[in-house]
Amino acid sequence: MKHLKLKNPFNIPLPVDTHRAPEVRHATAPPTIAVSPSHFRYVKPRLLVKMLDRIKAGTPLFYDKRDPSVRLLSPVSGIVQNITFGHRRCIDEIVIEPSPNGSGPYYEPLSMDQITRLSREDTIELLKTRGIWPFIHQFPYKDIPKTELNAKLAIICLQSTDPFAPLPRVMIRQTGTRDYLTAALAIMSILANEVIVAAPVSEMPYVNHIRELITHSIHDRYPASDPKVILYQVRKHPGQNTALSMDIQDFLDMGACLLTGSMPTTRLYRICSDVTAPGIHVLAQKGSPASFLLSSVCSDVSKLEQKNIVASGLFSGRLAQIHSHMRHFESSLVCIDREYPEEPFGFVAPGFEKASESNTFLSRVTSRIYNLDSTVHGEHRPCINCGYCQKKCPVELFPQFIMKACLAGEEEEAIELGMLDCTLCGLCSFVCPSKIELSDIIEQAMNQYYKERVTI
Amino acid sequence: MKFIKDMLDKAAPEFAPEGRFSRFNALYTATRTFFLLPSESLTRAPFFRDHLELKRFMSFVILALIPVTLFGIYNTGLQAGLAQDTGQGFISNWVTGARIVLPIILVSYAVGFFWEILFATIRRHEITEGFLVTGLLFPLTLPATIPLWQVALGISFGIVIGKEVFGGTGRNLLNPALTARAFVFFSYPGSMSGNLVWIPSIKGLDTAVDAITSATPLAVSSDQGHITQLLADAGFTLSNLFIGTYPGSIGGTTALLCYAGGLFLIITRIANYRIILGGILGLSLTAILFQFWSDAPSTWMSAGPILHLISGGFALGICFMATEPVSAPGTDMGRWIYGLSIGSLTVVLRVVNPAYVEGVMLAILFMNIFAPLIDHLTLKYSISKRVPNA
Amino acid sequence: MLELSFLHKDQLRAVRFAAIVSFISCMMITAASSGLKHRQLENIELDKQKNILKAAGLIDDSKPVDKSVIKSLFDTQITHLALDGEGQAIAAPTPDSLNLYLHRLDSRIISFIIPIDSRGLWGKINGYIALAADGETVVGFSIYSHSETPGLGGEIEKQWFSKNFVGKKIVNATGQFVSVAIAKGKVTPASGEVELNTVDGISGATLTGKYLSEGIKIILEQYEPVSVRFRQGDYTGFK
Amino acid sequence: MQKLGYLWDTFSKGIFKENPVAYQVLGICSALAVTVQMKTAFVMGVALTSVTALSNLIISLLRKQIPSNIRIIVELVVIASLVIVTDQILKAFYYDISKQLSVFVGLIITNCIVLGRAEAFALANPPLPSLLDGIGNGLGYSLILILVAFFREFLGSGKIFGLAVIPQSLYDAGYSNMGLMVLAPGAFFVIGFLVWLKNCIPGISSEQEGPNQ
Repeated sequence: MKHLKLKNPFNIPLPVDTHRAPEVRHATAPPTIAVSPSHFRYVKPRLLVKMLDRIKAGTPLFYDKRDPSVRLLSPVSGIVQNITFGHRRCIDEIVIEPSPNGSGPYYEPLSMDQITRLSREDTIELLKTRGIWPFIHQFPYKDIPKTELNAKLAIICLQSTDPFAPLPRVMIRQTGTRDYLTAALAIMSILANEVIVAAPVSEMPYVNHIRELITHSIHDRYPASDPKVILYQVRKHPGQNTALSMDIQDFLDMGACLLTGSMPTTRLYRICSDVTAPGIHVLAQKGSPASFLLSSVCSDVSKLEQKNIVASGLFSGRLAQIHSHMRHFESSLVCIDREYPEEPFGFVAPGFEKASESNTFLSRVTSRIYNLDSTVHGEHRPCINCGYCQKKCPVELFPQFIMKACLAGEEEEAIELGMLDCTLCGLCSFVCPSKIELSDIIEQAMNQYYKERVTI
Repeated sequence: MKFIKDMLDKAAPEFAPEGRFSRFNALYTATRTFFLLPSESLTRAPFFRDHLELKRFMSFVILALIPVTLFGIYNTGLQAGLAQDTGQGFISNWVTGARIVLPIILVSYAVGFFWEILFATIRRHEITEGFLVTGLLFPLTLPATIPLWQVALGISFGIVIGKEVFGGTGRNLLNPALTARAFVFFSYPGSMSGNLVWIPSIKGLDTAVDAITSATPLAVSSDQGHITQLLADAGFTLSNLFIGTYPGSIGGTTALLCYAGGLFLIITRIANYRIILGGILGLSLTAILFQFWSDAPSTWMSAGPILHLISGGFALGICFMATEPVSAPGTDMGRWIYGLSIGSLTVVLRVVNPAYVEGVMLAILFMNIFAPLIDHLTLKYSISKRVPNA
Repeated sequence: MLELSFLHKDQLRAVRFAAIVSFISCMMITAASSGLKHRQLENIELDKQKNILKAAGLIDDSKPVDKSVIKSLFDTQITHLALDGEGQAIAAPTPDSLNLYLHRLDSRIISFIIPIDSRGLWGKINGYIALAADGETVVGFSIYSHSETPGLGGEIEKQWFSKNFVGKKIVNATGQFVSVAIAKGKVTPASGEVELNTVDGISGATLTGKYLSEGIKIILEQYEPVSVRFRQGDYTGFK
Repeated sequence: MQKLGYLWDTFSKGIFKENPVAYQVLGICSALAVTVQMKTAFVMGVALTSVTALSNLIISLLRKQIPSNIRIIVELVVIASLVIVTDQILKAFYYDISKQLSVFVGLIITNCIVLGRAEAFALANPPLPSLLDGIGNGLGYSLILILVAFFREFLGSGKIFGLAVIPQSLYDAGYSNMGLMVLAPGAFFVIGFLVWLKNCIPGISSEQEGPNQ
């Protein structure tokens, strides 16, 4: 097993769950669940259901206009209660009210033997009919993979990128995990020449029984578990840039679906009602509402409305409205203070209580966990070329130069500088003293480039 | 604090877009954020931002400069007293120094601030903090006898030509403080060089600042003897060159406090250590090389690295001027090259060039011009080491 | 006639056109050059005369001086001599001969003027220095071309600097030749320089002063035989 | 009427909208060298204006005869002859100024403005507009030159056209001349500053519809 060193990790201490086996709560059935087409990057959805349709689990909800064979299936049976639209009339959520006695779709289970003998075409066909194909990412854009693609590399990390994601030890502990993992790995090795399975060093003692499946150990700190960071560390030639990857829970679900014949309908979420605490694992329906998940860990949800609720991590997630539903790839909810007082003479205050990477704050000398808050801490200013962003880039880019190239519309220069390697980890935006939205600017430029130049 | 907050809140509507003074919004924002650090809530990822912001970034440079400034004030008073045998004494040195130096700093800040506000108002952007550093750095590079109108003209040139014509902070090619100094240096050489400018006369203080003859260490030269001996004869021992109790520019004499400030900036990571270390290394290596080849023991060519390090404002230049990030290269390798070149050019200018012996300023400005080229080449190099991404 | 048939018709036309244009231009330039030559030479001469007169203290450059005044002053009061290495006047100038200008008023020699050709910090410095008939007192000094830094070394062309020289001696108290030196700063009794042989320097332009001092010394050394004769009152050959 | 308007446009374009120095950044070299004093700048402006005007006129007259394969050479011969004659005249009648202008009169030959106008305008237009275009561009050049020289002489020597305008009392009070303006970089700064001002002030600049769009 090889260890991958992370060059520029996030160094502010975050709460770590030290329990050997953290508690997992099971949430009862949520009132509604939702599927979000706009959550799937680049997909041009064409709806297949309308309001008040009665649907079954496994009914296609929409397909991708770019490739009609890519469809997303409903995880539950029920009634389409609402379809909401967001910015530019993109479909935000398809809200479904689950019926209590709905049963999942049933496919023919496959044995390990059958799986290993599958051809490439059959595998793709299988994944498409069972609605798993859209859950696979293809780099560098994290789009749904093209059917004709012959990937050189696939990267699976036992932990999601998000620092608050559910811990691998909780997922691996569940029954059948080892078999699911083996089956999913077999499928993956049909799609890609080489499969990398990585796990954080801190989780190694807890995943001993699957140790021989793990090929690489990685750093504990954010963003070491980002598959794109791993790709940057292991890749040898440009052909590997189009590597595949999957979220670990989707990956296990894929194994389960093949071996048992039914797609799991639940997902493990980690809910932190306070950033200074490690949070609680909750097993709930896929696409549950945020308020429903929060109520399972916190008695008074209305109090949390004072805070920003962030879905899927502090660095690359989205601001979740309390009544909105969890999106497919999201697996955590973090509540963080929305306000920070206007500090008198804050620019020279010694700063004993501040979570910061800067040595100008005295809190740097201790390693306590400080409260985080979701404010800008300053004002937007022009880039002063201080180079802090490149000190935080996990893939050793020069974010300030890429940002300037992007703003100047110099796409080719940005790509030459390695823009497509960007993992969108957000650390450059986090650290920038001029409060420039570097990550956002680069993401937009990347998306625009992909939409205008690569896909037509 | 509450009182100030109330007052600012009350004034806010007047400066809002539809208020009476909406044009001067930049001024209002600058005042408000000086007292109260703003903290707007985030709506996009990452949902957590570092507490470090530009005001703090710049104020730490000022913190590092405060000892240098205080020493400059004291030393000005001390030198004036020493030269004229009047009013020597710890307190009176401070008083005399403050009477000479503070007006220079005040004029620099006031005039510079005027331009900042003017451009911020016309261009409708915020007043940037970088000026706070420029406004203090510039006076520190001047001799104490500088006429105040030249200070005003110099800082105007530094801000307008050195910065605003390029589009303001973040786009300037040159360090504005050094641009200002270079302007005064070439425009009014009579008040910036020679041996008449370094010590102000106390007697003339009430009318106009007059001057008394004295040389700077870099101007020491003779036909025979060794440079160390010549310097000692002229009253420049190693220890007073290091501490800075000799006539020179206000902040440039004290190598000790400049390097201490540089160390502080390195520890707080406000300044990039590569530039400072590179500069010291480049200067030492070149000085050793010249010393090795020198056949003129009486000139600075054979002075050796220690003397070069502690004299002629090199410490101030490399710790505070060269480390200004906007005009320095943005890559780590580039910063090493930049620092090394500044150090080495400084010695070359001091030793080879007979006219402008104070070589740090020219070395830094020269390398400022080359910073984009260094960036370009080092970026090309580091890209060539990567696996291509497309 | 030259055989041009190998050329294309267009080429032939081009050659013919070029020839005509060149011919016309040549004629024009030749006409301008020869027609104006006299005036140009006169101008060059006049410029030189003006500088010499300035050094001799006959005209003041701060006001424009009329051409005819310069001409008549020069013609009546200044004589040009070519000297050999020993300071003897020779009939016709040779490439190595020294140039000397005598300022005479009513056949009495008032001063003699020596051209200065010195090194400066950035380039050459050219001018004239005038010595009185006693062969040791400077009566005038002027610089007409240099490339020193304005405000620093450039001050050498200013009147205050030239006036410094007036009255200084090129010999010391015992009559030995020492030339005139430019001090580092102001000449004060305390600075240790001999006031008689030193002029105030320019603050901040030590090097220009140093090079100019050296230049003046070299030139005056060359002319020392002449100066010696003047000191001894031996005016033979100068009358 | 329309004809007059066209002629006026041809003439004024070179002075303001497409000023050769400020807009096209041509002829910078001599602009640096001869602008220490307004007198030299003025004479240089006159010299260049007359050379540009005459060369434009002559080339325009010859435009139908000039064989295209040797047109640059012919243009150069015409310009060079005019420049040499100008230089000779200056040497004969304005010796002092010609000494200060030194080689820069001779270098009018290589001044891009002259050849540029001959190539771009005179070769394709009738004599009268060409003459006006030449004068216009020459005046545009002179305008910038005199403006630059004004700042340089006023700030650098305290004089305008050689006359001291800053009273001695001001010098006594501590004022001194700006040495930078006498050095060549001073001209760079002034020209750069003028170009910046020109680009900032809408109306006199054609930057809006300039090459960027």
